[in-house]
Amino acid sequence: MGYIIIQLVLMVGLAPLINGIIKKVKAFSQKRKGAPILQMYYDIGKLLKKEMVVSETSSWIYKAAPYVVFGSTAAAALLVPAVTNAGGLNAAFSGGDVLVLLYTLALGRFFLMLAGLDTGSTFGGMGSSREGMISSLMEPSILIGLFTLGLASGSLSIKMIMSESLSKVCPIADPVYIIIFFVLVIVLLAETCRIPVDDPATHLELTMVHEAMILEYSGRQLALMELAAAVKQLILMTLIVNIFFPITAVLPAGVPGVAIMIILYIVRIVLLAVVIGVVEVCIVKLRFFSIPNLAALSFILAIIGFVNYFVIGR
Amino acid sequence: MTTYMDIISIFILITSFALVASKKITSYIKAFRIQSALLAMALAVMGYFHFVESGRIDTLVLCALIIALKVVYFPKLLNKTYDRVEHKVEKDFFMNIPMLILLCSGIVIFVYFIISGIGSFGNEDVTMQVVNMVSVVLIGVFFMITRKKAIGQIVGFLVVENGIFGAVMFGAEGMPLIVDIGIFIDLITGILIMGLMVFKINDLFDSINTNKLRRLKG
Amino acid sequence: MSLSDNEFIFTLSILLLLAGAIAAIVFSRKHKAANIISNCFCIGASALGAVSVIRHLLDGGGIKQVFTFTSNIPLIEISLRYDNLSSYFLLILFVLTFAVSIYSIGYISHYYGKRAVGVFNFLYCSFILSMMMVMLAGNLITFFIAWELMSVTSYFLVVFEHEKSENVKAGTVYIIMTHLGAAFIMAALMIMYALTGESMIIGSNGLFADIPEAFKNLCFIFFILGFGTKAGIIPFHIWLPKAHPAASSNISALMSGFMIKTAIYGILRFTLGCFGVSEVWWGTTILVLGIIAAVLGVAYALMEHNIKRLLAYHSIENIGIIFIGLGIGFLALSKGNSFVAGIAIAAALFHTMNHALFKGGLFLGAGSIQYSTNTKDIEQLGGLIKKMPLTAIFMLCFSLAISAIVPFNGFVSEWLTYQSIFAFLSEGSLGMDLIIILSAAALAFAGALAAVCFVKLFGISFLGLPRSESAKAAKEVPVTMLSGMGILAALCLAFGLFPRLVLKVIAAVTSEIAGLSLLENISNSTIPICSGISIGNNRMSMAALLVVIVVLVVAAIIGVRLTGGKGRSRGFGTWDCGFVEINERMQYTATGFSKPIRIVFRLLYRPYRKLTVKGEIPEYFPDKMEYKVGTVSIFEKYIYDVIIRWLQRFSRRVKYTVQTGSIHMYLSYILVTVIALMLYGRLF
Amino acid sequence: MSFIYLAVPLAAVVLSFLIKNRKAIYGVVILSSLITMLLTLWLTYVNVSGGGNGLVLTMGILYIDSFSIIVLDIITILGFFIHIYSAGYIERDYISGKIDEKQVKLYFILMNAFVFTMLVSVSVKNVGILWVAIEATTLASVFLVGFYNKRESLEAAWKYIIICSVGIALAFLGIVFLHLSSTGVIASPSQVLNFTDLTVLAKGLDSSVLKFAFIFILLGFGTKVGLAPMHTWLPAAHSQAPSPVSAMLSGVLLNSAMYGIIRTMTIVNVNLGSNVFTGRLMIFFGLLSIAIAAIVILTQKDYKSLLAYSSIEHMGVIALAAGFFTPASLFAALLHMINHSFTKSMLFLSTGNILQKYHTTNISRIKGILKVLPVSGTVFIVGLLAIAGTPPFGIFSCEWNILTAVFSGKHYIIGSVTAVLLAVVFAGIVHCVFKMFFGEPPSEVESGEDRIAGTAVIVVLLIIVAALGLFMPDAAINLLNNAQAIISGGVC
Repeated sequence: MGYIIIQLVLMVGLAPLINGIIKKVKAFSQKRKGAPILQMYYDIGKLLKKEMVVSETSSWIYKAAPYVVFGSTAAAALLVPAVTNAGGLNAAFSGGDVLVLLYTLALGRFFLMLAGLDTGSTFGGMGSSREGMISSLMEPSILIGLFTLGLASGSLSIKMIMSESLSKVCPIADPVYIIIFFVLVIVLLAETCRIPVDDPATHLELTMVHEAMILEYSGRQLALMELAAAVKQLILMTLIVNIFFPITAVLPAGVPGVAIMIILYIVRIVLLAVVIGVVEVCIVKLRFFSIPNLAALSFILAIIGFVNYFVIGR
Repeated sequence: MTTYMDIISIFILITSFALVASKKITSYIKAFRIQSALLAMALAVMGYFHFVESGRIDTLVLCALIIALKVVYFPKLLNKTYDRVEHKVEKDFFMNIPMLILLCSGIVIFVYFIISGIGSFGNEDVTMQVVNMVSVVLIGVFFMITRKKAIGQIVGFLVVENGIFGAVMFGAEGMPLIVDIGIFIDLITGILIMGLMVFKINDLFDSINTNKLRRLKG
Repeated sequence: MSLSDNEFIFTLSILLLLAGAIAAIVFSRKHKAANIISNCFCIGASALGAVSVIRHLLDGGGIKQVFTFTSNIPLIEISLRYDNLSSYFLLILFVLTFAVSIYSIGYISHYYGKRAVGVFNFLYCSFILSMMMVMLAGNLITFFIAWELMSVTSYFLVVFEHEKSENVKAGTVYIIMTHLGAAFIMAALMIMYALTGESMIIGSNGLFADIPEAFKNLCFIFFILGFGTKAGIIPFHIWLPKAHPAASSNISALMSGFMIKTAIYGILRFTLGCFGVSEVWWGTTILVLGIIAAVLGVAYALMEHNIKRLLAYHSIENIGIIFIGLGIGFLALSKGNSFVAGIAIAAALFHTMNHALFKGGLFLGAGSIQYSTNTKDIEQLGGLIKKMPLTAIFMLCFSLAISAIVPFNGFVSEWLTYQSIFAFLSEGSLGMDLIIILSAAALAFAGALAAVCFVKLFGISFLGLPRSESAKAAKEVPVTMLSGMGILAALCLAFGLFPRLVLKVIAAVTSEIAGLSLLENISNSTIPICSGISIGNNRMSMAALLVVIVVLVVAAIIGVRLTGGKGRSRGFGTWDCGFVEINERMQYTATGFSKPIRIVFRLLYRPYRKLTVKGEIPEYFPDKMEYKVGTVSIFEKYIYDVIIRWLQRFSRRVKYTVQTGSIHMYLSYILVTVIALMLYGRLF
Repeated sequence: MSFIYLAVPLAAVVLSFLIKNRKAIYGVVILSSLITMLLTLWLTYVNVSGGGNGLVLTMGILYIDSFSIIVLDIITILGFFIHIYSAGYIERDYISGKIDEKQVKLYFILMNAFVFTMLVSVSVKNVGILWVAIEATTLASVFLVGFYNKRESLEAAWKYIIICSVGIALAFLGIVFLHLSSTGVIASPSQVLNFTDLTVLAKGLDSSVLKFAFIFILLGFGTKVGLAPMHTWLPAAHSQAPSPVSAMLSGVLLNSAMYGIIRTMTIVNVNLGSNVFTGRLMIFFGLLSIAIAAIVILTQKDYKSLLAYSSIEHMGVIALAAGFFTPASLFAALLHMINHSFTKSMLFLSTGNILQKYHTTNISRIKGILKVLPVSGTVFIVGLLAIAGTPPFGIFSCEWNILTAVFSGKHYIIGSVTAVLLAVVFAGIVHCVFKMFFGEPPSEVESGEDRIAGTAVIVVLLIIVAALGLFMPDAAINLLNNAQAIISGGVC
């Protein structure tokens, strides 16, 4: 039970920080001072108190969407254990595996896209249609990637996958793992609307996807939406760090061990965030219709990883 | 006796060639008349022998019928029809005469090849006659194909009948009389109906060129 | 003969359906009476039937004889009997019929005084009856008779609104395709009979299994061709998107919800039930066909803006998903892997049930939309959620279910399919891992695209501003129609939350047709009230997940209240960038919504755009401009049209070269035939 | 005395020649056809009750056994229905001024003469007389074909008489050969050309001549049956004749010609001791007819000639089934004869109703039949489904039997080809004809059924056809089995 609380707190509490770090990295690269790392916490706090402007066109879908999106994303967060010692793994919500994770996120996305269409604003429609295309293009590669990992660990449940890579000395050295790692990174960038797929920083209608869908939102609804997006991003990052860069070192049992574990987890996440920030700095945003090439790349990678698994993996 | 029959059957065959070779309607009606006459002659001889041997007169009756119908009546009817309906003279056949002759002789050779393959008719010596008669039948059909005018087709049909009748006469002795009578009844009605229809065709299409009857296709 | 007796109840339900058909004709003068009475008969019949088959399945099943009639014409023998497989499909049929008949009571009311309602209901009842007969067919000829009756009745239902010529065309395409398929089926049945002399297909005493391999393969090909046409797998699908929109919605619900499933039944019955799977390539074929159908079906659906045609294409997709399950099952069987086979076939059967529920529901929903706005074009709709809230909720449920989104039933069956694929891969013994993983990818892709497509369907037609007067004037549909949809929606959720209820039933089927034990493999004691499934270490419990989500949502609400206090909110128009106020013309259209995908897959869609400018000097003074965008169905353009054109040209040529009208030609035919035959007689 | 039924149509001919009053003629012909039907049905009853291979009645050259009885019943029963229908049909034509009093007379005279000739053709045992009778059917019906004296009908009639006469003439050549082949074994002149005796003596016949006899007879009678490529007269005649006559031609006449072929086939097969020789020919012509019909039907513009082609197709099926010459296939062939006759006559009669409403046989000019003629339209569409082999109608059940026989004979390719061709025929019929039934009828056509009798007739026929699919009186089955035994066993 304690672990579940920790998990929830970690996921929801840590999520805004990531954006802060990434923004900071970018600002640094541009010789700017940039917003404080905790800026997003301030924003959310502010938004929660602000008045909402609700479009008269919209229906209950629009009002329900933030809660459904947040709820489903948080539930998905419970599926991905952040603390990967024995207790943490067991405490992870056992009612689902990788597929449930994907389709729970899909529930959130479904409502997000509906909310985009609900206000009757052109931006919303545009955003949802683009989101739809990107997500559906990414779906096969993420699935094959996770399947391959599942095959390597003999089960599709995230817990088993993670413990499998715990049992390895250095999973990222395994060719299969390294390929799938790249797949998941591409998926991460695409799913969380980062450069090169989307630029969360702009509100230029030519580029925006996620921002377009939630354009009409304000106040607490916007806060929930933003938070949910951050949590989703954190989920994918957690998958990456815990599968490819597990803590294989032996730790003291009990509270101190867990504490160390949590700290190490945060450290790894922060490092990954920095990496993502660097990536975002180094590459430019793709033309929207060259995103399929990216998807194709990830798909091919995933297939190669899969084949690799069957050729050398066993 | 047999040789005599052979000779007559050959003559019948030759008349059918003449039929094919003749250009004008009147001339091939004439040819048909000669052919029927030859048939009647053969029958007369045969009937005479029958009468002498077994007192049967049915053959003679048939002979009389043939003379009455095929030698006298039908040619007359056809000529009358022709006078009534035909106003303009137009080319009546699809191929030129030599071609037709060649094809007909081809038919005769073919039939000979086929029939000679058949082992034996009850008695060997009718083969020749059967060959001739079958070729007469086929030539008749061929004649119908090559002539455009309705009358030509009637004549061709009559020639076919002649051939069949000849086949009966030469080959198949002792066909029951009732069958022959039936054949004749059919023949008469058939020819009458056809003659009637020639008039109708002439009325509706103002020509007896059956090649113009091409509305019902597909 | 008491109510405790299953056969008796069953016979009763058949009789009720007959009574419904007759009543429809009897009362055909009074439209309302005819409709209500015959539909009530259908409701009663389906309820009784459902009870009896459920009891049959839970009692452990076996074979029950319902009716036998032996004509003294040789080979003509009608035998109606049912075993577990039939009763499972019958269960689907009855559930669907129950809901649809309730719905029809209200729906058909828009025919009153306009059309021959009596005839319609007569056809409706006999259609259901014929589908029942297909399931009940005990021997070959009964199966074929029922099959043809089903096609014919559905044909007449498709062309029922025959003023529109496109409906008649659709019907023609439909019946021709399905009859050509039937010819193949007939040939296969003939071969089966000729080789064995056995005609019983339910409870056949295993004679069919001894058919030599070559003939089994031939029959399999014929069955795939024949049943594939009915199921609408690509490339035999062209009739489906034409016929479904032509039929009235309750009929399309039945056709798409159940009729195309009879093909699944047929494949299971004849290949698995009669032959048993021995060849590896059977499974592969089915799998590949499934992959193609799943992906292309949904891909075409995305481009459609006619609700019912869109749904029809989704039927193709879902048939593809079922085929994927079957294919995996067949492969596993041919490899002797009964564990995987059990899961895969169970997944296929489960998805059959689920698809019947949500696709039936979706068609009913489409019917309701048409009923209150009388249009099928979603570009004309919008904002219906305010006008018809309940319909909207039900449609949302169905959309989530068909997009395989938690916690609805669609997800469960797809999850099972994924699990079978995974389990099969982890056995990893065979060299076709790539096809199998591709099928997994296809499933994922199809699921995602389906989600997009239904966001489009629901978002464009129910959300935003109404795009036409009729959409503005829409009203909520009568309660019967609502309850019809409601039942199905509730079942979708229930089967999602408690899948083991269905799987218990399916276990009886799988154990019967292939001797596969299911429940042991998937049962899981740790997760409460048959909500969860666990295969190996992979667990899934929608009920638990739903609870978690609800808890979190509540938590979020509370948390927001605590931190932000009582939020103030102000209604205002959608942001219009400071220009004129937003109106319906500015909204994103369905065409626009699907444009990115249209562009990405332009190779498949062959999109075209046509701009026609009217006016006396169009290039300078255009009065009127028409801009048309669309896609081309490559199958129709490059396969069917070609074949049809060729056939017609051939036919005309033959007609006019044989039947020239020239009597001389005719006579020469005879002469030539004589000569040829004389040669034959001489030579042979 | 049991052959009295032959006299009744003759009497009808004479009476309708003598009687002046139109209505009276109707009464007479309907009554006479009724009597004929009852007489033959009584004969049938007698025949069935006489055990073994069924009773064989013979009187001079007149002869009846179970096989002929079947065709006989088809002729008389359909004759009855068609006469009832004709009365109304002709009366309507008369009222609408299409035809005059004289033609009405002529119509019924010829109709009864036609029936008479057909009755003769199936109730004699002398092949020569059979030939005479069949030739006579042509002569009797040619004016019925050309009844309306339009250009098309005249053309059709001319083609009909010329082609059929030539064909029949060839058949007679065949008969001559038959006689020649038997000259060795014939004992008494009464046995000459007498198929019962020939079947008994078959073993002694001269095979090589007999083969040619069969070839020519197949050709000749095949012309009358409408086997491709001798079928060419058939579409023209059927599309131009008045609908009842088309019904008579296609439903009844074709069978009596087929009867002749099958009779000869028995002799030949008994003589050769196998059905290879005849079977090849029959199957070839059968498949050819089915194929040509199937292909041509796909783009047919005239619904009556479409039905004619479907007759060609079904005759092909019968020839196919007879060609296989197994008990099952022969049984099925006979069954198919019956079913096809009833279904096809029903269809042609319903086209009569449609024709008199729309005054055209061109499919593209017809719309909304179901609205104009609810009853006959329904009968027609259901009948079309039946003729295309949709269960549960008669055609389906015997096609199923035939195909099963073919497949059980291990002729998988022929079977599959036939199945596909039948499906193509179905496609053609649906594609071409069904659009007539739907849509809005043209304004000038006033809707509503008239001629209650005619409509009643087709409804009754439809009921019969539907019933024949699943039920058949034991007597009939018994009869069919006897006929099948006679054909295959030969000894009677």
